[in-house]
Amino acid sequence: MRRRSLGSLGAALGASLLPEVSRSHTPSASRSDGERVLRIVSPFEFAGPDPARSGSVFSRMGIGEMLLGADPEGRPVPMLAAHWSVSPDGLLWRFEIRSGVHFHDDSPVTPEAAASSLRHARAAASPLSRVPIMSIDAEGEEVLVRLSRPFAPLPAFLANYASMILAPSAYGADGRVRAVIGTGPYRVDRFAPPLQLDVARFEGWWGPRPAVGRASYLVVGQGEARASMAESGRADLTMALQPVTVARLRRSPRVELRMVPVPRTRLLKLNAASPLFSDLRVRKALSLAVDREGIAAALLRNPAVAADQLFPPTMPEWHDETAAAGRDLARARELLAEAGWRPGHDGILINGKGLRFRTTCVTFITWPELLPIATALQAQFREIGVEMTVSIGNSSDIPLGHRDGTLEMALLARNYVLVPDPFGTLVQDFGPEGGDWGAMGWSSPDLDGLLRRLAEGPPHDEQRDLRQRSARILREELPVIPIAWSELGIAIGRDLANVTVDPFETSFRLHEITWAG
Amino acid sequence: MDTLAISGLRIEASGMPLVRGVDAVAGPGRPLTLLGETGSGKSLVLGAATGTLPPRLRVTGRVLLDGTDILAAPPRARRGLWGRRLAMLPQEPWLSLDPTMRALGQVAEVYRLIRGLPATKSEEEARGRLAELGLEGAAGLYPFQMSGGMAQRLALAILRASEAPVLFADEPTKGLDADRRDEAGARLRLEADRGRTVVCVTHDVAIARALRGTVAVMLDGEVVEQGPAEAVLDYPAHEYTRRLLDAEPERWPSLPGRAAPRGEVVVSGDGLHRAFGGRPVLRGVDLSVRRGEVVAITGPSGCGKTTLGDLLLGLLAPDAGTVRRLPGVESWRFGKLYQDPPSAFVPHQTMRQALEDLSKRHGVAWNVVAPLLQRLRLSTTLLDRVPAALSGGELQRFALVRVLMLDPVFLLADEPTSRLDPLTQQEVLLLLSELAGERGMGVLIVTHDLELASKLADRTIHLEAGRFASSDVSVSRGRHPTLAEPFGTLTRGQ
Amino acid sequence: MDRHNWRSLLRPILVRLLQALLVALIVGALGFALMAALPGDQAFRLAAARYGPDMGDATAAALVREELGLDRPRAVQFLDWIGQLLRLDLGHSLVTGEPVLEELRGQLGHTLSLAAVALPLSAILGLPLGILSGLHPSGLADRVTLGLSVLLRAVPAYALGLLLVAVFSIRLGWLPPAGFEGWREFILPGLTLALGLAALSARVTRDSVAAVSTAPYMAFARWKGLPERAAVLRHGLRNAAIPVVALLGFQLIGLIEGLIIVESLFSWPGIGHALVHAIFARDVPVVQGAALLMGLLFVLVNALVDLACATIDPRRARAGA
Amino acid sequence: MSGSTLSPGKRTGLVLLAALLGFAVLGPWVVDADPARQVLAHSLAAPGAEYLLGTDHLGRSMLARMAHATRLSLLLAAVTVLSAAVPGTLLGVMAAWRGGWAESGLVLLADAVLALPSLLLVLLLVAFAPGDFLPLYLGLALVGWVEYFRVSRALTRGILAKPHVEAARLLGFGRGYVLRRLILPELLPALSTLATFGLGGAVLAISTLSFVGLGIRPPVAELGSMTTELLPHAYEAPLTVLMPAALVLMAVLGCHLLVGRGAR
Repeated sequence: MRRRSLGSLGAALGASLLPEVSRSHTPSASRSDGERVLRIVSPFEFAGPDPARSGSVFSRMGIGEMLLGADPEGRPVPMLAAHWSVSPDGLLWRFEIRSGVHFHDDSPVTPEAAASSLRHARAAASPLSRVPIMSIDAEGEEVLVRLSRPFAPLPAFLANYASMILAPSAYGADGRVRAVIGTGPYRVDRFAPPLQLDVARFEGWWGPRPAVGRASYLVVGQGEARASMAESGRADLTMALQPVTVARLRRSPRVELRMVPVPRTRLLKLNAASPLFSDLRVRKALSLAVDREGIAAALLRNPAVAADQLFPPTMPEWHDETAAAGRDLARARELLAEAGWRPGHDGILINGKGLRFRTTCVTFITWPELLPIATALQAQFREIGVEMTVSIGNSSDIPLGHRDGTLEMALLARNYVLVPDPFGTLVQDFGPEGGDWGAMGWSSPDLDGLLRRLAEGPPHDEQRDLRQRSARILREELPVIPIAWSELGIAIGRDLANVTVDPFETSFRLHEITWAG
Repeated sequence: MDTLAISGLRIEASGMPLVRGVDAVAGPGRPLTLLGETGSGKSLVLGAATGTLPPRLRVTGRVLLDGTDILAAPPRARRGLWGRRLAMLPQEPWLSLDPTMRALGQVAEVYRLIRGLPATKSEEEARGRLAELGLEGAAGLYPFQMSGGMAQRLALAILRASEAPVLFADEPTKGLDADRRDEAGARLRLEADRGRTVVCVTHDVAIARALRGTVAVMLDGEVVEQGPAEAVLDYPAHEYTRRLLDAEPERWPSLPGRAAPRGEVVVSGDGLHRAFGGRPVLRGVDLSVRRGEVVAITGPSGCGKTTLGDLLLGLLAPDAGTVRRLPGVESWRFGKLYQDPPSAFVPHQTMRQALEDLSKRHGVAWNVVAPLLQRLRLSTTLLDRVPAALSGGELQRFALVRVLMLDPVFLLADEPTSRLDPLTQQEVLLLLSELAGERGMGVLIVTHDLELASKLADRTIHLEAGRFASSDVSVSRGRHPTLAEPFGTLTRGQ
Repeated sequence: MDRHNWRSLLRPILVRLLQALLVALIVGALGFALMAALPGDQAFRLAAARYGPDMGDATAAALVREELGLDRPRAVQFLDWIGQLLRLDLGHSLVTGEPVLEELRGQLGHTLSLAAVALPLSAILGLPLGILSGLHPSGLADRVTLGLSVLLRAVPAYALGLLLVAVFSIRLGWLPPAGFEGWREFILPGLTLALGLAALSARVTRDSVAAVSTAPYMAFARWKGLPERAAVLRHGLRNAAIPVVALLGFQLIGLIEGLIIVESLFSWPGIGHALVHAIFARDVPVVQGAALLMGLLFVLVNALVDLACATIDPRRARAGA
Repeated sequence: MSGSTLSPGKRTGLVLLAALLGFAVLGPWVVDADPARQVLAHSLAAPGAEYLLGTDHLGRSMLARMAHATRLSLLLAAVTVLSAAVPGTLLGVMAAWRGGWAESGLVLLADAVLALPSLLLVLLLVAFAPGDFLPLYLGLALVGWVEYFRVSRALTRGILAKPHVEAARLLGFGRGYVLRRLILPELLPALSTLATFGLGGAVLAISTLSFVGLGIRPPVAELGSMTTELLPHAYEAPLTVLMPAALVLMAVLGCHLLVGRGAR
């Protein structure tokens, strides 16, 4: 063993001195087998083969599939499970596995294999681990999921990428995932984390044969470089275009641009337990002080993404139609005065106890727009006498600060459809104890009641009403202050046809795409 | 017929004449020596003759090589003569040899590239040349592995390979130990005897003597005296030539009878041993120096003379044996003079700063300094110069001033004049000897030059391989020449 | 004599070995400092790096903490690492779970292949210009080269890279601005690295050539009667090469520094890119492994440069004796 | 060397640096505008009557920001250079003087620091307090001292081997005198060359760090962070990126020209 590791260091050094001449394909050319490669460029890196970590990429590239999918409204649709049912008490779910489905290693998809994958997912840091599951078993042609209490949104959690079903051979003896052996229309051809992934059509897929035979996923971090890849025709599908590059790409004859609203909301997380933010009037004042239109127009290049509430109009069930109040500094100052905050000699607010309104806002650079937004907020809050320092950190500083109570304010972007039903995120973020990425020091028994009822799986009309009422509570109580919604900017090469965009970002839908002409 | 004839040579730099009306000739077996001190213009004449002067200098007159005026020739044509008609033995040959090429290759390439011989033949010839000069064992050595004398012989071997009839030599003794100087002169003479036309530029009378042929003595850009070596060197007509010749140690008049040294012993060493890196340098040496006594140590390079001096000063610790110094005397009253005067001074410090710092450090009043400067004939205007703006002689005298300020009891002079022109050397050494008597300090002078040692010292100690070889007592007699003569005017800043 | 020769050969090797050991120790200590002193919680950082911001919450952090045993005393973790290192095992990446050695192997290959493009490119760009300016100091070529190299050294590497992308990918559309598969992809990152290095090597070459061409041994070579060409080829080049080769060792520092920036800029999956990510993620084994490998690589190349210098310059070879 | 003997290159360098220094010292006072004031509606305005040099993406006056940024960048660079040069030089002199184990140890340490990517060291230090000045220049100093150490050690060794040092000791001067009058003055030219290069290098290094995402926290204006902050807008408003980049270039170019003949 020891000798082996010694040798392997030598081998590693030796091998790397002679850089591997890989089975490389030049980006514009087709491969030796004549099959044209569809080139996808995206900013999102991926790590190892574990779906809990990198599953989003495997799912988007059509490598792995889950038991269920979601329709554009977020409702569950069959995928590897052809049918499903739930017992009247809501505690036992049965998923019937589609017959005749094979993994990429040609082994059949059995209920036991699916159950095993789900058990792995449950043990990992995945949305499924937050579901009150007692056991996952295989029985006949079905996977049985037993819950400790009713949990109606379970199908949405099973549609999350971390709940991907992989072949038994994908797992090593230690339970780690060794390879991505899924069931999707494409299988892994070349796995080169963190930046490149090539896939080839899986001829044994259960659906109709896809038109595109090969595709590659290339990570390009720089927004400008991504845009120029699209513009110069070096990418067929370019994801997550930055707002500043969109205008330029619109003029390009090579690509068609699509802006798809996605339920990722940039928001300010506040510590409502701190003496600064415990007063609702203060939170309202801060919200009134934000120039959302200005930020949306200047930094995000679309005034329509100014967010007066958490969910955009594209999610009508969660969107509150009542008109929003715009920026109103006078009203904000009034509210602050009512809450006991008066400007001091330097313009910074002071309250009766001599406390100055100084706070620190934590943000991070994973999303490039957050820092300019924070800088804009800093200046806007300064106008009502709030001094805010911007601290640029790592995204993990936010959950950490939440847990140890040191966090005062954070600017972040939250994806509300990590599982296709926003309920899954809301219940994590705005529960009685708050949530790492949601409320802090704030809870609402009313909202708790609404969410509990939603978990029980009420009839649809009631569901809609519960959702509306939840949205209204969040809008009025402002445990977090929404700033702007998001759009997914995609550049599509003109020689692609039948490209559709999944607002939940679970799939690029490669299997539907055809070459034009 | 003369191979090389210089006539009416004049060199100007922006209207200022540097060399005026030089005429000289040389031919096979009739070498020409241009003898002069630093700044006399002798090197400029050499530059003109070889066509290597910088273009900003204006050259007029004629330099005929085999009847052709090479001053008038275009640079390309002049360059074509190199290695074919003209050869140059450079100053300090160890700097002029390719440091990255073995000796044999440097000789062989002349045969191979200039004379077009095949490779094996070239090597064979090259080995022959090396053997002629006693370098048969050095074919595989790199220049940095050779001594100065070997390097010079290698350079000569290369020049012999080219067989150019005219050989120039620029200060062939510069940087060589004294015991190698005579060898250098003899070798040049040998070249002349082999039928070459040798032109040598030097300040060393001994070379001129060894080379014979014609000697032209230069002073301030002019030839003040010219003629056959025997005539000029034995019956000098010009005052300057005489002084130059008198400055040779063997021609020095004996020193004034100093009172026999009766003072106490200021420093002594008993059974001194010292090794460097496992190699013993001193192996049991005893020595003592009394007040007012001048002791000389001589011996070949590497015999341990310098090490002995450093041991006595406490700059090194002996491996065995003891050094005793006069008790109750502060360490700084044991002084040292260095071989290379500029390096013994802080480069960016003026003399005034250096002396002021010293007077402050030891509380020596400045009015002690002024008479010292006068005694050593140093003008106060020199005080505001940095070392680079002073001549070697001036610096060595300043070095004496700063030692004397501290009322020394002992002075170690480590080859104090080997880098000085002859007249300056004489001046400095005579001063040193006088001061030893006046001040009652013991002087230990380290030198290569036996003649100099016997003239200057009360006692001379010969070291050989770290041991005493012999010791003799000089008999002082006669009168010391008066030093009222303004020698200082003959040395100039460089 | 023989004994001395052995010593002179052994000494530089020993010094380099000692240096390598020290590098390893410092890397270890840095990794330890990273674990012990940096603000933030390693488990949270790792969770964020593994699962992304959306899933990287306290629950995930707790899982990570349990899985990796981050609760153990730091001294124990440090000693563990040293122990592993002694067995030449660099451990597993805390983010991907893959063996660090496996990960670095691929990355090092990418880095070295980029370096293999950049170094010759910088030589092609820098050396002729340097030689040309050195042969005619203060001439037109010298002044233009000086201006260019000062300008290039005044531009940060990332700005240079972006400028190249702007011109060659976006304006002209000739070269891809990202990717790492075909030969075209090598050009821009390679050029970005090479230009910075060439600016330096052109100056060093120039100074060296200028110094050598006025050296007494060049004058003597001409005096021997060697034609200028032969003098330069036989005596000039080798001597002028000595400082240039010695510089190569130092260039490597620049190369490695530049690699980190260039790899980040061009999304090049090399070791510099991995290092930056690992630092942000607090992936200590990868930071330690990458830094160790880069450090050892540096020591190795320096040793090779020493060897090359000794081959060219006999004085260096015998200096130890 | 008196001013009149400066070469044209050095003179240009001096003029560039003087202009930059003037802008840094007087600029913020003359411009008298708040570099943090935003008018989002005027985002990326072109240069004109209202904003002499236009605005950045948040509608802040470029002129005011550049004036403040120049001041901060030069100050930071100077502090960085000083905190690298002083310990580096002292250690170098000490190593050369003491010799033995102290010297070998320091040399090994310096070599090891050289062998590590300096960005790694800086990144680590900066990670302690992102956005603060202190770790930024401490980190750069931690890397930078090696250069001063190596140069001053090599030069000091040379100086100490010279007879004039021995002469001074024999004349009864102490270590303090030797250090003050013999060593430091001779190190000065080389050190000032290094420091001038270092000044340019520090400006570059700080701007590189902002590129990697470890700049200075908003709304502080610093030349490097301004460049990287505005980089995404290079196509819409190239001037906004080019202007601060040109100031960085001026600083580095000025230093290099002042020092003279390029590389060493």
